[in-house]
Amino acid sequence: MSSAKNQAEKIKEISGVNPLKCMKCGKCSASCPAFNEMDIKPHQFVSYVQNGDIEALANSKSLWKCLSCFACVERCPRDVQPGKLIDAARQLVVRQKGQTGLAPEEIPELLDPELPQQLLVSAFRRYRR
Amino acid sequence: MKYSYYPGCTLRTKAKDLDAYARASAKALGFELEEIENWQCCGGVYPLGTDEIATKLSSVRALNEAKEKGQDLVTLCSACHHVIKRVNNDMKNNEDIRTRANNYMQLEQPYAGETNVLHFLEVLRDKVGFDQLKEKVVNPLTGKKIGAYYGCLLLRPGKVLGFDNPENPTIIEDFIRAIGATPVVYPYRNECCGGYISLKEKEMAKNMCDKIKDSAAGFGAEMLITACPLCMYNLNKSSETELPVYYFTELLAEALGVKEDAE
Amino acid sequence: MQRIGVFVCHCGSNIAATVDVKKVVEMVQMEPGVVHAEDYQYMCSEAGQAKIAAAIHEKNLTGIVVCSCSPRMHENTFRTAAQRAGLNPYMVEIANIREHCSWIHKDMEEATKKAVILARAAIAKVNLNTPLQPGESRVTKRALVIGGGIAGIQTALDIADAGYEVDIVEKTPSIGGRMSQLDKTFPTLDCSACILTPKMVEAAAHEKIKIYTYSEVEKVSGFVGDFTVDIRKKARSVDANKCTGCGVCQEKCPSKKAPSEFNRGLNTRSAIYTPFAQAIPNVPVIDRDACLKFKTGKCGVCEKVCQAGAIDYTQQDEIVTEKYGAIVVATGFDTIKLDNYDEYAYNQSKDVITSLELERIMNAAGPTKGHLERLSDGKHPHEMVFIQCVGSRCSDNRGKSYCSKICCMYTAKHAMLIRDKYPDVNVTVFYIDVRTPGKNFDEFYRRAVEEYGVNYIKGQVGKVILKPNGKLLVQGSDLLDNKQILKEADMVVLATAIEPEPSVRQIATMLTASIDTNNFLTEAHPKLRPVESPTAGVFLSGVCQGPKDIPETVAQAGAAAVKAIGLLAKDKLMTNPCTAKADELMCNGCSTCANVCPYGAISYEEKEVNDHGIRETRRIAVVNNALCQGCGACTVACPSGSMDLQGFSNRQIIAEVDAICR
Amino acid sequence: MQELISRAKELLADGTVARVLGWRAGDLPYNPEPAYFTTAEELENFVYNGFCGANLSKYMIEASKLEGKTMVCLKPCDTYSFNQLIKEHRVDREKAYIVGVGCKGKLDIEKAKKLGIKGIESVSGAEMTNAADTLTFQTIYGEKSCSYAEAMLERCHVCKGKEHMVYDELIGESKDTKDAERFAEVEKIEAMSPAEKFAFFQKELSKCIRCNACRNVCPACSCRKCVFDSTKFDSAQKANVDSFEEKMFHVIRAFHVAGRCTDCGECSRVCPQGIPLHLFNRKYIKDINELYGEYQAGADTESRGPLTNFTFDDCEPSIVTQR
Amino acid sequence: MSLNNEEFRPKIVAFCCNWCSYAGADLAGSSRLAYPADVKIIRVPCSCRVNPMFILRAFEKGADGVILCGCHPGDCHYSTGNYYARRRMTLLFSMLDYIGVENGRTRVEWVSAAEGVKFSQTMNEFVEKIHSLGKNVRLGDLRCRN
Repeated sequence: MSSAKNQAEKIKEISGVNPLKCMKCGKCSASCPAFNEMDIKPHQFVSYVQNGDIEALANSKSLWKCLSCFACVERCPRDVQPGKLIDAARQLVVRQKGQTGLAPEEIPELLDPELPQQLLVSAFRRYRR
Repeated sequence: MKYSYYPGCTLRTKAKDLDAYARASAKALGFELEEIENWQCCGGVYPLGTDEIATKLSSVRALNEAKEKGQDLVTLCSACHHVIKRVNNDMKNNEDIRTRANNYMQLEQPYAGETNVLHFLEVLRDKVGFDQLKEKVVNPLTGKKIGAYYGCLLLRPGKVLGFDNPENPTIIEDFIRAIGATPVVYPYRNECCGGYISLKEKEMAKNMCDKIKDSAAGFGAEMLITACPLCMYNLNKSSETELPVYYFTELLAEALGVKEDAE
Repeated sequence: MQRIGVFVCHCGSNIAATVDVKKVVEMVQMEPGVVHAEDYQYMCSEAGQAKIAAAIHEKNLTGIVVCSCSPRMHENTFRTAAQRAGLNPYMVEIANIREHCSWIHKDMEEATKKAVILARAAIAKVNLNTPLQPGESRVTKRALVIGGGIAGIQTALDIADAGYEVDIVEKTPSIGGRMSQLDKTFPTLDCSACILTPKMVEAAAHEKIKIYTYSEVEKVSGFVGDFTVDIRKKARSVDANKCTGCGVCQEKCPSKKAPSEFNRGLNTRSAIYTPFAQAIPNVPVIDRDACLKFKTGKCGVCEKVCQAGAIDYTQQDEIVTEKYGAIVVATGFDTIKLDNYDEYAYNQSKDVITSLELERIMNAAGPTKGHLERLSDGKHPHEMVFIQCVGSRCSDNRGKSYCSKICCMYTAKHAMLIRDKYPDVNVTVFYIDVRTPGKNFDEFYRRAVEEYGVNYIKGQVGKVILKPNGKLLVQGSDLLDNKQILKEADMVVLATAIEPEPSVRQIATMLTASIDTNNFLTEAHPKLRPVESPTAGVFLSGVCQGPKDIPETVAQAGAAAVKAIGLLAKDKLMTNPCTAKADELMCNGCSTCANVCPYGAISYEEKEVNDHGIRETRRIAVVNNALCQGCGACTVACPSGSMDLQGFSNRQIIAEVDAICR
Repeated sequence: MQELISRAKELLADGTVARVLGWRAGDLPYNPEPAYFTTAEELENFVYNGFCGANLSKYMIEASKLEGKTMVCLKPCDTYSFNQLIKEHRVDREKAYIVGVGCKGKLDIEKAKKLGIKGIESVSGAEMTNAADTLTFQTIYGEKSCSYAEAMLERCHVCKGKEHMVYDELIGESKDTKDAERFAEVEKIEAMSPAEKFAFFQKELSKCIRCNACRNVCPACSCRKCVFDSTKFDSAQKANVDSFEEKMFHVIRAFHVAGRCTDCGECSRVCPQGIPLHLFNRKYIKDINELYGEYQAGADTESRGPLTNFTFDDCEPSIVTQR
Repeated sequence: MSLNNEEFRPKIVAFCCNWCSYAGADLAGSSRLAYPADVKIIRVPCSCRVNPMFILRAFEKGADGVILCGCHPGDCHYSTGNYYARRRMTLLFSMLDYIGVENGRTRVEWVSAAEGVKFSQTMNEFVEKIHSLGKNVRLGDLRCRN
């Protein structure tokens, strides 16, 4: 099995999502509030995993734009839940050492005094291992 | 009536108000929030990966403590609520996660999702009852037009959280009515505020919050209320639209006439 | 000892590709009783049947095992073949080595082994088979059609034209069904009422057809050829014999606030009402929940104004009991409730409507007199958005997993009609796939695009957002352009999934007709017996069996009628000889069996028996073969094992168990 | 006892009954046996005491076929069996003159023997008139004694009550002797691990010699021909080929009487190997009570038995794995 | 895949009612929904035709698992048959559990004529369960294996 295929399998395993259930209706992309910021769109995530094109996915900006708002999860008529795939791809990246969407040195300049703990905690969970 | 209570990190720091008003209101309504001991941060976001256990354990600890006390577990922050309810759901329905978490925790009695997780709003709706609440109101906020801002975490995924209709919720509107004010229904009330993305993507968060506030104001809201410190932060910080945002507990305390007690 | 012949079918490659049929033939020859075994390409073919007949004659066979497809498919074929060759048909058993073996296994060795075991079980059973003789039962020459929509009307007309009595039971006050609510029909755009009302009139006038409207089936007993049905005629509060249908009562009725069912609740009707102008019968009913007379005791206006003296507030529900030989279910459909789809804002905005509601709006007799207008403010819309697949093709438990089949076509119809009548209205359709199989269907859809300029966008809608100015913002995908679209609209029309009329579940239970997880009635065979229910004597017409458009419904209605006629044309039916039978020497007369018999087929007789020299009078169970349907409940309830089921006897089943576990 | 005998004589004399079904003394002081009496002389041998455990209702199946009425002596628990037989049309109520006899618990000589009382020559304290709580045995080793309750049959410790369900007249006082939980033994087994359960029943049932005493005595096992003797199930009585058959026999026997068994305990009483066969029946009774509502077979003659009845929302068989 | 003699291949008897479950099995077949060949189906008119004797007989003769499939409650072709079957099997299974037979070896499942997928899934699950329980030692123990 090629490593891309392995990674695709890993994504399916982490997410618990079966991309074959997708009927390509686009409701996820129609629901996504971050759609315009994404280079790979939510409905395309499914195809990328199906096709095993994990490299492109891992390098996609979209990983760091997804808000985990679960709108796509809620509305997906086929229970594919693209949000879970995106998160799994993000996991795949952050679990590799040194790969992260947020470097510690970036943080101080992002902080502001009113910023709630919750924001930092969440961002850390999302961006880093 | 006593409930186990999980405040969460932000309610200890930036969102002390949310917590203080809730406690004061609870007292006025005749129930008690008993903070569980040694709670740990829930992590802020629910770990979607089915293979992750470590990140779910803090929730399991809190859940198990409530179980041992035989109490329902009440949360206030939307994020904590989301995380803990979903972990609880996993412990109930996902055999793999349950086994692995229990193996790790080595509890006397394995935990299998027995605890009932309630958001403070659910306590008001399902335990106290909005009719009862209405009777206890001493300062009805008559004439105030308030938009409920739900955000995402309280509602979705609807099948797991079972909090309210995820696309057309009514719980906060009913709450607003109970405290004597007028709810303003607007379509963006369950759209995302940007969440943690505001740390790095200010512009994105701004766009989203503008949409929310513009929509609410357009339908005549004079203020918004929320249950989430992060939503509060984003709505206040990221948008330029003038529309005050309050924690729902603040208005509750005010209506019950216990706002001073909390301060 | 039986002389058994085993016939192994290749079924082309369906069996032979996975099961080594030669090996099966070789193995079964070692089984006790087997004196002949052969294989053939297609056992069910004439040549195959001839081989069976030849072997019966040549080898003097007393029993037959055919290893082939499911007995539900060809058991009858082979039984008939055996009978023609002089063998009792009940000496034939089938080993199902296709559906239960070759089609589900890949490994040849494994499948072959299993096929041999299944054959052995059948052989073991045949060894214990005894010739059975079917009895006879009579056929009541009258049919019942449940549902008075186009399916029920067509079925009734066809049966009646063949000369048989038919009763239609319709639960609403008029026949006509969903079709009467439609404005135009695809792909010819003829007016629905114009083609339906003549049929309604014809049915009402037909001397062989009796119509029970405002009535429901309450109880069904009996079996094929001899059903007994209780029909509840709900109290109309109007004497149908006196009423002249002048309509004055409806005009004068002071209570006009009840939502009109016919107009999908978009406007109101009076408490005394006929659902629509062409209603048949043209006799109003009083909605007792809305009527002031019934609610407060005061009023009585209708009684005063009725010249014919037809109003009768004291009328009671009436139960009519009738006998029928055949029953056709034609209960139709409804659109699903949209409570699970609030992202489309159906419950939040009056300007978001279902397609069926649009039919009413477009109809001259509808709530807007046929003018296209927003229900919120009565304004003429300029931008209309249609959303396809709302609740259809959803496997997430919110909606229906199936395709509702008719929506692509009616949406094209709506789009076309609107563009034709109101060229100033822009029409956008969000679709996932456009499905138009059918004669002139795709051409119809293309006309909508090419001639009428309807804007089709491939992509589902995520949310319909209300704007403070009363407009709607449709947030959808354009998958071909890889864009998220925000489309402002004045009205949004949802192509809402259809589901079987919910009351069909009760009806199916009464008829013991099987029903699938979506509440569609199951057909006896999905391809070969599509209009018959697996329950003998029960036939299926229209959408109760699966989504269909009007031409398909009418075709199926005719087919169901033919099947019913075929049954009614018989004077006698052969009954299933696989009935229960008590061994009188073993029977305790304890009544346990009678307690569990669903058909009341068991009675008791004081009978003199000779039990190994002891003569005494005993209470003995006696099975009425005409009533017994052969379920076998009594056989297990019987503590002594006296009660046994012919064709599925204890020893036969045990022989099968032994053969499988060997 | 004397009252019973004189009443029996009266009934015979005035022609009310043609015969009397009761007990007569056996060859040992503690084994009276069921017997018919047709004359006053024969009735001199009639006995009724604490050892008259036998349930006479089953004899009424045959007695119902005889000419004239039979006076039958039924203890309170026997009347449940009689009712059940009426329900199943196996006995004719019109052919029976039921004398409900008093009962203060019946005795199990094996229990006395287990207490070390052997070589018994005579017993006192078992008479119905004797109010004593003590049984005194004259044995070849001298006088021995034990309390009445100590020597009582298992079934009497879970007595269903002192009321007769059906009778024409009552003679003698009855006592409710219940001092144990009816389902305690069943619960004990239910609490065992599968391996322990298996070992328990394996050990008990391996004692079975297929003498059919349990079947012969059981008032519910009254089939004209037992399935285990018929060819209908290919299970005709033959020498025990394997130990599976015992288990099958007892499980199926219990299943066949499930919902009909009154829990009279005769099966255990007569088992020469001392197998606690009532544990099978009582398990079914316990399940029926828990899953389908309390049901006592023989409490009436009309109600539907639990296995010829159902409700739409009965539990699914998977409940077995969930309990 | 070739058959390995070492491999445990359970013997499984499935009683299926003619109207729903047998048709469901047919549908599983025509939909090519695979399940292990260890399952052998016996057709009965109704789930209420299945005598506990048949089930014990199967175990006696070496079956490792017995499953009974019928119409869903309420949908019985004979109206009430499966209700009786449900009570009978509940009591029988409880008894088998009581005498120490692993309760996973018996199962009842309601499968309609339209539920080919469920039929196949059920059989896959059941075979897997029997695999996890292994050879029917306990009931096997009851048999004489001189």
